[in-house]
Amino acid sequence: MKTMTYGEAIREGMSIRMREDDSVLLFGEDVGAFGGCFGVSAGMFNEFGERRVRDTPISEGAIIGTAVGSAATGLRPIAELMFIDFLTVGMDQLVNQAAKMRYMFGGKVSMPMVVRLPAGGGVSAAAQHSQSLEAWVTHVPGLKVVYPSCAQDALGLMLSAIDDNNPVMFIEHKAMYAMKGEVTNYEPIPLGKGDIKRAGKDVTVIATGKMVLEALAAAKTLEKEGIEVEVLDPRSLYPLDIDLINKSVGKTHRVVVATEENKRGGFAGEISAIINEDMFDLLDAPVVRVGALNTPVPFAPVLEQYYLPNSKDIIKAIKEIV
Amino acid sequence: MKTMTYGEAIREGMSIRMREDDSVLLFGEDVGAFGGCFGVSAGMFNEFGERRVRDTPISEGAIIGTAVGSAATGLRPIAELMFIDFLTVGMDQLVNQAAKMRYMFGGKVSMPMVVRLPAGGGVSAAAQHSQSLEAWVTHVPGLKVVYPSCAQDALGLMLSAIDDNNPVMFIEHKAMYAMKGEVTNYEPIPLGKGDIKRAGKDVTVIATGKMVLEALAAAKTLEKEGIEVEVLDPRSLYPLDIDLINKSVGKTHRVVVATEENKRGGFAGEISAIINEDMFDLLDAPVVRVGALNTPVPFAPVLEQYYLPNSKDIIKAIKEIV
Amino acid sequence: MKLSKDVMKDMYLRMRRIREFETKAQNLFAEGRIPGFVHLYIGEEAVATGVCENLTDEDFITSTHRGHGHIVAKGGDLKFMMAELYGKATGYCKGKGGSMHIADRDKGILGANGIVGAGHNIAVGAGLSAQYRGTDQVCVCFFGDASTNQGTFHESMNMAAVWKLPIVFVCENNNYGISMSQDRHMAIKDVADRGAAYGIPGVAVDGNDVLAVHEAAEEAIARARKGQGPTLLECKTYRHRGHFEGDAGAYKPTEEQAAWIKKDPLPRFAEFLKENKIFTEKEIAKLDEQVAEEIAEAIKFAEESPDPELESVVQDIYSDIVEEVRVR
Amino acid sequence: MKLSKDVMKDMYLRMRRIREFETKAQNLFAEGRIPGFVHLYIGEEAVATGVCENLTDEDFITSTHRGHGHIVAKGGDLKFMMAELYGKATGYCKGKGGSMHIADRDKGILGANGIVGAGHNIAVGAGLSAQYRGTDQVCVCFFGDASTNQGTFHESMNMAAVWKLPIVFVCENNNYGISMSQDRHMAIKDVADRGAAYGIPGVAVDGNDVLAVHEAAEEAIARARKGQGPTLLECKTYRHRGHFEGDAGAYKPTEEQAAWIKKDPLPRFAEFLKENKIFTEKEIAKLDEQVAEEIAEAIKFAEESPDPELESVVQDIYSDIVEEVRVR
Ligand SMILES: Cc1ncc(C[n+]2csc(CCOP(=O)(O)OP(=O)(O)O)c2C)c(N)n1
Ligand SMILES: Cc1ncc(C[n+]2csc(CCOP(=O)(O)OP(=O)(O)O)c2C)c(N)n1
Ligand SMILES: [Mg+2]
Ligand SMILES: [Mg+2]
Repeated sequence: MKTMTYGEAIREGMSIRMREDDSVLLFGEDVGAFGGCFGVSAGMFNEFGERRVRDTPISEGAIIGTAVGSAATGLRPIAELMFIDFLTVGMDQLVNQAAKMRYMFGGKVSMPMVVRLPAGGGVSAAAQHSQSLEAWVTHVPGLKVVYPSCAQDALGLMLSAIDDNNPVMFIEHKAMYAMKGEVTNYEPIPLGKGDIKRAGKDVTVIATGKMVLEALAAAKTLEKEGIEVEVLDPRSLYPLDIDLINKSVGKTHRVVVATEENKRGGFAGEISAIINEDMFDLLDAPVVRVGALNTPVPFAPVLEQYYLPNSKDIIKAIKEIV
Repeated sequence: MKTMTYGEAIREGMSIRMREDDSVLLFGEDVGAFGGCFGVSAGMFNEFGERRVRDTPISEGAIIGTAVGSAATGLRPIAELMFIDFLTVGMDQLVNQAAKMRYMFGGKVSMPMVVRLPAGGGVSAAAQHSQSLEAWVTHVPGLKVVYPSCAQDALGLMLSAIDDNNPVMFIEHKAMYAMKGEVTNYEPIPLGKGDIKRAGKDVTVIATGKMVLEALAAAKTLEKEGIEVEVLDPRSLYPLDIDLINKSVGKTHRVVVATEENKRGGFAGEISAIINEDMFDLLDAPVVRVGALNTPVPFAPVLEQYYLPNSKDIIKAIKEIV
Repeated sequence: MKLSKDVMKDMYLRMRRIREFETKAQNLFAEGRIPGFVHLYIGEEAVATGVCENLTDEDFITSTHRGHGHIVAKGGDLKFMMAELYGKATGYCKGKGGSMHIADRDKGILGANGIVGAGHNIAVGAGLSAQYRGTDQVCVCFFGDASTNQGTFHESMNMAAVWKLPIVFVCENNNYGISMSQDRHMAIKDVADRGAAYGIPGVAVDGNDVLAVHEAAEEAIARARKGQGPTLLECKTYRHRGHFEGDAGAYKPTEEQAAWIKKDPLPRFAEFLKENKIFTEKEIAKLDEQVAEEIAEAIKFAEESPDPELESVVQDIYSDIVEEVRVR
Repeated sequence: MKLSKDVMKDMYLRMRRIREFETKAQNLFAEGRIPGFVHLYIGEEAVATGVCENLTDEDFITSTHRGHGHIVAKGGDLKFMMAELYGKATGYCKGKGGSMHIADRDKGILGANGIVGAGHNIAVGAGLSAQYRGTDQVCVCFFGDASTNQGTFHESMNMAAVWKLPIVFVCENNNYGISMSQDRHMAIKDVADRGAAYGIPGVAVDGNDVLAVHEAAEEAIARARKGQGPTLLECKTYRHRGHFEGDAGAYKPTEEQAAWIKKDPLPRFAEFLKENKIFTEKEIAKLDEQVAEEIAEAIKFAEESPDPELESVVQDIYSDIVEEVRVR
């Protein structure tokens, strides 16, 4: 057992595979000697050299395109976008190329690539550096999407993401990089397997990323009031562990979905819709979503804290339905 | 009363405002003398000249950026992307600039711009020219989104879109351009007002774009079996006419949501989630979504027809819940 | 004359194949046998041919919406190509791709592409991959004049230059992006001049002269193989047809068209072969016949092939997940 | 010496204001009084000043993440700027934008911008608007060397050139994009050479010499006003600090730093003013004092201003829709 931060776990996952397999490489803006904007790749340049840990010009389209072209021709690239917000300038290579190439080409090309996407708010980075955009990528057939909420999952999911022969979006919450956690397991965590972070019988909170921590905090508070909250972290947004959700809903009959996205049109809506569609008879109450306000992310700390969903919102939502 | 095609109605809407207001202009790839890839702007170059109907180089980012910069400085631009699929190359200007500028700048700038987005499948244009991407834009605070399903709505919504002081995404279904419809009203249709395209008491089908036609076809078929289908076309996806949905659900207690998007992560999920959250007690059955398969859009006509949702799928969905 | 007779013959065959394939595709589209969008390469055959003659199956190309010519020139199978245009199960993409998405990984063909400018980026990846793996593979990136206004062009040229990647950027300057003539879409005459912005050579050649293209491409490809980095090669040419089938091309002035038809690369090369006594009129006619047969066979193959099975629609998205057939 | 004493004074004041504003911002950030990301303009003052001295309030600028200098030079209000850095209700953006999003529509400031390269595109729109409305307004687009590798740069330069828009593209070449030095992010020495790719003039000047910048900008702006189209103006300069506060800038060689500190534009211009007897040492000290007071006042204003009301968070998204305060 080892204690490491979320950021270190991501680095460790990349490094393990890079030691084993020369076809794995990392590139992005300032990921080299600088160590990445958030220090996630610190030290990797020294270990692997500039051939394999590669700084790029500021050209997100070409960064993702480089991943696409190299994945199609024998490498297993990991591309880092400095912020998920910059997907907006590299979206075409991701959506119209990476995601669709295997299909458009009749299954005859493989696309083993990982795109690292630091997301989320809480650091006063304002509207263009704080977004949660998982709903865009989960909507795109051909992409897989993961979002770890702790160091252990970050490590295991990174291993799986690199091993996968499809484009995997690896979402990282930037406010979690420094959070420590125990890592006991160095095996890949299969994509599509969710995890019960805390068992409970009264209500299921399905939460992703940093909202898992908020959900756990809410559970702790409500425990004192005798409400037993089950916290379910899907970990993979696609493929989604619908079986696990089904099992949990079958037990609690009440669901809150908590994500950091703008509530309108978020991935939380997809989860809610799936539950409604497939598990309607299991429900004793409406599925309630907890998300961020439907505004761009504001700068001022007081506003941003108000904007972001938190454990209090989750508690309020739970109390509405239990 | 006048009969015109969906495409002509869009043109008429643009032309009416361009005749009245010199600050309105249209630009995009081949929208000039060529008349646009689908002929929608045919004749406008002759009427308004190259100053106001302007061909651009192939630079979607700069096209939307030109709309942003000119809207912020006194014009009311209409930008055309040839296909909604090309949003992928112009996404930043839309999402990080157009949508957020008013907010980031404390409300001190106006952004009266329209982006025309030809969408949808059915013409064997394959994976990169057939997508339905409304879920991406409805998820973005700061954007408004409309999607007309007939000539009358296309005209009225275009007038409102141009009049609006916010960025409005004007989604057009490319397979509907040649469809004729009656136009009786030359007034703007307010954004946020849905329309009951057919009244019924047994089930509500909320449908958008071309799926409204499929819903109407389904309603006609089911009429013979004694099932009275209400077809609700929100017309604006944001702002969304939740009151109208509430009224209809309060009457029918059963809902099918039909959109042409990939089902996973589509805007239909948002509608389903809203209904679940706010109208749970009105529901007698799960909200069922009808969408396209979760695959890229295939080329071969047989595959594409199978991929696309249609009236039969709607009928099947309705029969599951009535 | 440094090119062998065999190479000459091979180039003539490739050009002829493209012309014949496209002419037939044109007719088949008009007859309604081919659905969707079809962008023909007629008039530009010398570019793909002159370039690809210098490549092996190990080398890569990225292509465009106007991809048939590149794919034929790079050795794509005519039967699988035609079947794909028809949307048949036997096509290169099992009917899922169509004209704009034909690819053949084994031949290094990284796909036609419906997104203008997307191939630029993909080429950087292929070039990096070749360099990283230490092979002498080269990637040729084909694209049109108007696509060089897309941001992807710029980012890719810059990245390839900085990393000295083994890429040849081949601009097929046919003077138009749909209806936009070059003088309306850029304020310079030679796309080749854009090379200077990245510190790489920019070369402009007569794109209707297959020998000139061959020579310039040979040099650029050799440079790339030697690790000296990318080249921007502009080939001035012309498309005889409209942008896609269905476009009458009213924006192309009649005199301009006539002037370019006179420079048609195919009769021009045939003339050259005859004048230099490399082939007789008769030998050429025989090659033409051979090609006509190949294409006829490809059409027969396509016509007789079955439509894809409906269930196949949900396959080939992921390597390991098959979507539900009917999710509604 | 063609510039009047008044202009000289004004330029000195603007440069001094930027330096003082930034130095104080640096300290306040270190003390934890300013949240978020802060990118300082220290060392580059001559660029914004030399350029903006030629502009009126009617003219537009687009800016970057490193925007304070541009905004001060264009006449932005120091109090509202500082209050915005603090995230206060009285800030330019009511606390919603912060350092990277300050704008002032009335002064033609179309916003700092957190997306590298986004301003390029917006400038095209402002330029088109000026031309379309038949005014003689000009838009100056400020951006860094590394941003010229973004596709937006290319698309915007091309479109502005084709349409002959009244835009001056001002590249602040400080030799770095975060930790990437120019020789690692592009394969050319002068960004100005990129102008040729669009058929427009590319001019490189000493960006630490405010008079040189002023002169080159004057010419480019005059060209733009006369309808002769855009210019690419490269100003070679250096940032004294790290990329953002918190970055120690270990990638900047010590000798390089020392050499540039010697060329610091502010003492250099002060020296010039004294040597040429335009101002005495004392007069300059007085100007410095005046500026120090202005900034102190701005800080006081910011400190004493209230935080934004929580309810304001849902305002200003749309012109006509206010979102629910708590949607959960
Ligand atoms: C991103 C994008 N924008 C626009 C289009 C529509 N489009 C297809 S081909 C074309 C013109 C391309 O011109 P050029 O690059 O010169 O190639 P050519 O057709 O002349 O071979 C356009 C605008 C597209 N497919 N993708
Ligand atoms: C699209 C995008 N990519 C990357 C970043 C992260 N980033 C912010 S500033 C910067 C470097 C910019 O360098 P340059 O353009 O030279 O400006 P400078 O900071 O030197 O003034 C980077 C990579 C960003 N904000 N936006
Ligand atoms: Mg062309
Ligand atoms: Mg710089």
